[in-house]
Amino acid sequence: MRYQHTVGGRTYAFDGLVDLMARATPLRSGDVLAGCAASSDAERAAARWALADVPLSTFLSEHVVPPEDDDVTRLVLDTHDAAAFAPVAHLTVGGFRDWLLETAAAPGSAAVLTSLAPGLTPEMVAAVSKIMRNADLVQVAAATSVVTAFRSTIGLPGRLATRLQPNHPTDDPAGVATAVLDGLLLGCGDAVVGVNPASDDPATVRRLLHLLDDVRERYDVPTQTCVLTHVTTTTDLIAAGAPVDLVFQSIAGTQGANAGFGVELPMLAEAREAALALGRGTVGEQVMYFETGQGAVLSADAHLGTGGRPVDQQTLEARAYGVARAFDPLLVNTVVGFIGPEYLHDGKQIVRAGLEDHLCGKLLGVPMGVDVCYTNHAEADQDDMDTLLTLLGVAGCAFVITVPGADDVMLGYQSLSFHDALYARQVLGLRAAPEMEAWLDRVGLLDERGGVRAVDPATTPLAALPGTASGAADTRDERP
Amino acid sequence: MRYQHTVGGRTYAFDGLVDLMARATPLRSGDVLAGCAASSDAERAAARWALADVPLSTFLSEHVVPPEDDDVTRLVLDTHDAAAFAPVAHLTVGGFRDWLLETAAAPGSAAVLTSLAPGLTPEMVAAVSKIMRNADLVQVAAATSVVTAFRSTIGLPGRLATRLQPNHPTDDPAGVATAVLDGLLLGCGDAVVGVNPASDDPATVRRLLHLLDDVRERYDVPTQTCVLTHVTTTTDLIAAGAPVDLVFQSIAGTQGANAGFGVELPMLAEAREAALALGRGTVGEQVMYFETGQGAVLSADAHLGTGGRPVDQQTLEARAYGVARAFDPLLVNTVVGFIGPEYLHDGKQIVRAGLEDHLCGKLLGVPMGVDVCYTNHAEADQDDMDTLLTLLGVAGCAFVITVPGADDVMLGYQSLSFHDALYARQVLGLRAAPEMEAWLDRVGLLDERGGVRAVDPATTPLAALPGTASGAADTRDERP
Amino acid sequence: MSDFWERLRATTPSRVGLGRAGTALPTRAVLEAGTAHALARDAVHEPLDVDALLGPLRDLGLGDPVVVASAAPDRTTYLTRPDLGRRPAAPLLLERTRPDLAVVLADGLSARAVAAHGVPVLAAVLTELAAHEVALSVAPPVVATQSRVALGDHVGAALGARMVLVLVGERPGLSAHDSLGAYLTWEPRPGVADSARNCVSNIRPPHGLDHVTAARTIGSLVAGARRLGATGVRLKAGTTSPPEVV
Amino acid sequence: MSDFWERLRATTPSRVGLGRAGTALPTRAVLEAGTAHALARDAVHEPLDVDALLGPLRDLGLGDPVVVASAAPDRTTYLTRPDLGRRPAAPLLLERTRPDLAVVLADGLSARAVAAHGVPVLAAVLTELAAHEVALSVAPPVVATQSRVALGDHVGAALGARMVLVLVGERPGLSAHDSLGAYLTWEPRPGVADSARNCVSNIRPPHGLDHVTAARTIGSLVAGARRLGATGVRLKAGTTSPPEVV
Ligand code: B12
Ligand code: B12
Repeated sequence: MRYQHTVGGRTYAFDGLVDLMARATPLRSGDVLAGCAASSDAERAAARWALADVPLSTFLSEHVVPPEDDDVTRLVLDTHDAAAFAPVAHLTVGGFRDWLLETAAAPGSAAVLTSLAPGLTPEMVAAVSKIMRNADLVQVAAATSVVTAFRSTIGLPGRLATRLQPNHPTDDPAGVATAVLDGLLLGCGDAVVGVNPASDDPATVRRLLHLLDDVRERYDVPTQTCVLTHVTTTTDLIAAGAPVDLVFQSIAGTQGANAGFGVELPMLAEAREAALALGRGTVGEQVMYFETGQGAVLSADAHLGTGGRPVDQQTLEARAYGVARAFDPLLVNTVVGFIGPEYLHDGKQIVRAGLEDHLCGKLLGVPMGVDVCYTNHAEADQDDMDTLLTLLGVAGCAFVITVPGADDVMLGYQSLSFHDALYARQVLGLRAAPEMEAWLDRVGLLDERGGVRAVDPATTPLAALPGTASGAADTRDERP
Repeated sequence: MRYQHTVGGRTYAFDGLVDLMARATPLRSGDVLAGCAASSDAERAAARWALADVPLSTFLSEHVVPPEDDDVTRLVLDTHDAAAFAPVAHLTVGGFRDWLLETAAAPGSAAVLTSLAPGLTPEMVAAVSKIMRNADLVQVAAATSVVTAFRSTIGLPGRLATRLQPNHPTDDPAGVATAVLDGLLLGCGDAVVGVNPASDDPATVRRLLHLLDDVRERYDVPTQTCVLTHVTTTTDLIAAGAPVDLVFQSIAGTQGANAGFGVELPMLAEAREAALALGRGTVGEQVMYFETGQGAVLSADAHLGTGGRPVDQQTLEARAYGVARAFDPLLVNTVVGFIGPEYLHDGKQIVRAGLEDHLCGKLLGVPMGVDVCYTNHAEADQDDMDTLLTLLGVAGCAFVITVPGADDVMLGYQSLSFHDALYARQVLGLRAAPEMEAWLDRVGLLDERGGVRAVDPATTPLAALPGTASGAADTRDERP
Repeated sequence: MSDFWERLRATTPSRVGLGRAGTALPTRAVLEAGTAHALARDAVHEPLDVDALLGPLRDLGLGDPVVVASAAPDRTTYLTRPDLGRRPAAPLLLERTRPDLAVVLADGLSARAVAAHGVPVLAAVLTELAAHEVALSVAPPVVATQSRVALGDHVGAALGARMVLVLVGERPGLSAHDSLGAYLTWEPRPGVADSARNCVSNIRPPHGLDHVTAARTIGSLVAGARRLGATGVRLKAGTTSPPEVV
Repeated sequence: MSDFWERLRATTPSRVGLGRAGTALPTRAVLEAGTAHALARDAVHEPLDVDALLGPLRDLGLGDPVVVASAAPDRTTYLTRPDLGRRPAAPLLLERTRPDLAVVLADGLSARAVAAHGVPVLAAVLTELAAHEVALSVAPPVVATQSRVALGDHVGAALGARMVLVLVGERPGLSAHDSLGAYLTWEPRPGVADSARNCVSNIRPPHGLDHVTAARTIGSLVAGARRLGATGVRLKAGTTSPPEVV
């Protein structure tokens, strides 16, 4: 299909949905790199007008990435729920934006949007997000609700959970344990205590799995742990009897990009079955954890869609959520500023992308968190992160990533500090996951106003936690 | 005094407080223009370390703008309350930041900060804001409370008021009335219904004063009106019997800049006395309305301080609040992105400046609102405004400026739309000023959840409002 | 509902009665604003077609127009360095004829404004002055590029003019891309404060001031300035009546 | 309280136990982070001192090092155009000696990392391979500027190498400005997917991997790759044990 619109006396034509969606996207370095960005603000405006007129149903017939070549497209089409789609089937993209905002402002929006989710495709939500302002992205996201559970409940209204990310450059158990202690004392870790291992040695991964599991058990922390290694390693380790709560994998929006990550969809299904079989959840049974992020597909050179045209990175990102939801995840987060300035140039682009990703995930029914982050080669700073965190808090983000002092010493980027989560909870009146809140109270960390008490760590029951590490490290050789 | 600090093996020296404060400021085009910005991130970091070590009491003896040359400095020093200052008198700037954040996180912060305000000088609050992150600026501002009143009460916790700004390129009364109607139907105008007259013809100003007063009276709207003309014109019109609620004036942070605006401090005192004498307030007696904005002083070439060095624009802006508070204002707002990119280059700089201005005003005890705005020659867009508005809502901003569709057709810039205020109120659970809320209920505009009902205007009691304009216009010649 | 606003929309170019999508602006209004923003940004960067101005200016009979460039070499510099836009690129080689009035047509932030309204406003001002038999000498008009209001001070000073009238493109708004401002300054010389000028703004028919009304106000300011021996805060414009002197 | 953390701080370079100011980071921690950010940004832009590398590299006895520039002409372009950083500026004029292993020292995002750890790691790898009597031919080392990992594929392909080892500067973190990554790729040729490489990361004593441990892992990957006839997801590194093949 050709689309067109006239702005300022000039007519702009767009060759198919792929081109139209790319050019309707806010300016973004990754799309410039891919060669699909609008070449002027006027062209971008024209693309938005044309996109606003596209019927939502078009996305079911005109494909951004051809199903013949791509299992993500097939997955999305195969699982599309026409009945759920019915309430909005008659709308254009522009009409859908109005509908979403009307729904968001009315009582009962969460239920309406939850039942709509299976009827939406990634491309539909990507399209509507492109014509939404930041305020719209916040408001509609705040009106949706996606609740999941394993040992804690994630995504409840009025709650903001956190991943505690105790990474260490040499995977040193004592160092990891120290960071876990730091985070727990600051009330973090209710979404997951999740380490990225520096090494991909399965023995190292296993050692970390035991360490985290020991800490969790010993202190009875109502959360789940995860070592974010490749899915195949996790599957093997489950078979070998390692204590796996969650299966992690980085995923992306095309079959080619997933292949670049060494991932095929059946691997995810297989790993999920294996983890489910362990039956380790208490309040819920959702066992998958996915990370995504704009730019990964282009970085893997797997970003071409219909007609060999580059697909914009935000649409591709929304497709990753299409993958995620098929595996009933506990947690999904975009690592929004993680890769670098070639995909999101500065704080403004990161903030915008974070809000888009968050909304798109939630509209698709995915339990969305965000790694609010940036790298030192991007034009961004902690102020931008404060901004994005605050916006996401208002938008009802399920969880954020937190590391000691915002400094991930292994991955080489800045996420949020534990303190930042406390800030967001305080200024927005948000609370930790209910199970975690009860635990904080049990260990004497909860103050009267629902905040986290500043205590001398030596006086808390957690004081001995770093010792756990030597224990875990010692026992590793005894385990099978 | 010379200040210095070593960063990355290099020692940076700063010649006096003026230089130190400028170089500690986040990157800002206006400071680059003035030639006082840090020349690298490392130099900026060094300046922050050195500034953090400066005792607060230094600001009482080392002056950024010499009192000999400047009546703003004299005003600030003369009205400084040493007893109020005592609780923080022993602190450095860095220690003061910690103290503020501890206070903000503790119960009862509003009272503590309110009693502190008279002890603070503009330079102290500017200094501490420079070493605060965006999150700090939000959190501390949210903990302060400055409440004022005339016909409505401004600044109560949990409330967000709005100025309804019905500007018209030819000051056409019917056009102004139409915009007033539009705003009232969207629940705006509780801070003030305030027109900037395109013309400075006193007859035109008077006509607008009568129009606004007629509308307010006829519909019994519990708000104040204002025509934002030069203070001298207002004083004359009060003398001539025009219905003046509030005296408006643009002010800035140096005597020279105020002179460039044609303003001397006694003029403000005189105008205030005149307005107070009218006794038009109902729930309060605060009659002054000031606008400010970073860049105005440099634009007037009145920005040199001690030693002839350029003072950074944010410090100068804080000094404008020092002027404002001496006249017990009802409303003060920074028009943060108004002038253009030469002072605040892009969305990021505007957002940061908006948060700084807001906090600095509040810490000084000033009833702070913000005109969340940008111009078409700056690198900013409505997304940035959404971001700033949301942050300010969280920070407890007293009021924002609103115009139809965000488009000020006379001043040539974009502020917020009435809708934007509704957005902020909804996502943050904020409400209109109590008097306005009651009025909205009376006229059938308040919905069950505290929002503003979408109604057919023709069916509201306000439907006849635009007719008021012809009335007002017709009667103008009969009035003295 | 649309009918209700339809009638009222004639009273103002403001974006009134846009409707609602929940609490938000409807998609149509958002897209319109986005488009207008794109076009307004373009308008900022549009260069002044100087040549097209020269003929019509010459036809006013004030003598050969002179073209002056500010010290800002290009638009990007212009936007970040107002100081450069306020002074000429090179010393002004203007004949010191000590006219009563110097006139500068400056691109300012909207070349389109000067292109559309500069000459007609100036013509109307001349007519206005003539009609009221205000006898004053007017220097050959100056066209200034990448220019700010205060560049007029240099022009006025170089000519030895008693007053300078700067017709300058105001920054483009979302709807108003071609709005002209007129700034009148008594005894122009570098360093004049803005409080010592007067301003007539939003000249932009049909939505803003029409040329004749603007010229009438400017004319009354010119007359008032001569009576008062000053421009600025003390001089107030009256659109119809002669200016008040407070 | 400070004592409590003092002891633990030895276990990790992480910023643990920073204390609190209300819910916020104390001023000291905020200033430290700001300073670290400034320095990390500088580290990104620091150029590689190629000449300083050449002598020590030559001393490894692998032959004369070759210097190759990527197609990214400068740092700013490098940062926005990873595609250019992945390919050479000009066709590579390398002798096609079909070595078992080609080695590339690439500045990547931290020239400091390659400068500090490049040669020692390479030396340790050679020692490691020799110690395990792994007999393989190694091409003269290549130094690549403004380069990404995938530039190694071009180098490897030009040499006809069976494997290429790229030692590359990882992006500077807030605390880690000189962290080196080692990427091993079997049958390098333009277009290899990252899933077909292996990686040893965070080489940066004393906080990260030390050179000898890193070399041991790299050595075991090299050996494993030869056994498997591939690198990538299926090959897992073992730091101490020989690599598993899953
Ligand atoms: C940036 C990054 C990414 C980006 C790469 C995209 C990009 N354009 O840069 C993204 C987010 C896509 C990514 C994905 C993954 N990464 Co990664 N990544 C990094 C990181 C943070 C920085 C790398 C860097 O600075 N490179 C230097 C620059 C100059 O190189 P470049 O040419 O610009 O970028 C290339 C390399 O970074 C490489 N790369 C990136 N990650 C990985 C992972 C593996 C296993 C391999 C072989 C290559 C590789 O791909 C890039 C594009 O060609 C490192 C941590 C670190 N401190 O170095 C982890 C790191 C290298 N990644 C890691 C992992 C595990 C992964 C994943 C496998 C995660 C998962 N479970 O799915 C995926 C898949 C990688 C793949 N096979 O494609 C591990 C590797 C562990 C190991 N020893 O094998 C590291 C060390 C982090 C960690 N400990 O978790 N990663
Ligand atoms: C930007 C602006 C300002 C900025 C000027 C700083 C700057 N660097 O641009 C600031 C915020 C400081 C400002 C202040 C005021 N402004 Co003003 N300003 C404008 C605005 C929005 C745009 C001007 C423009 O585009 N100029 C074109 C560019 C190219 O010129 P420039 O050389 O870059 O900028 C110079 C002029 O803008 C001039 N200027 C700006 N405002 C005023 C006001 C007066 C009375 C004069 C004589 C000159 C003047 O000063 C600037 C620096 O030299 C206009 C509205 C409009 N649509 O034009 C109102 C406008 C010109 N301002 C107006 C007013 C009333 C004021 C104030 C007097 C408000 C007050 N009550 O205190 C003050 C004081 C002005 C002074 N005497 O110094 C009125 C003038 C009404 C009239 N007919 O006299 C206007 C029309 C807006 C309005 N209706 O309220 N203003």
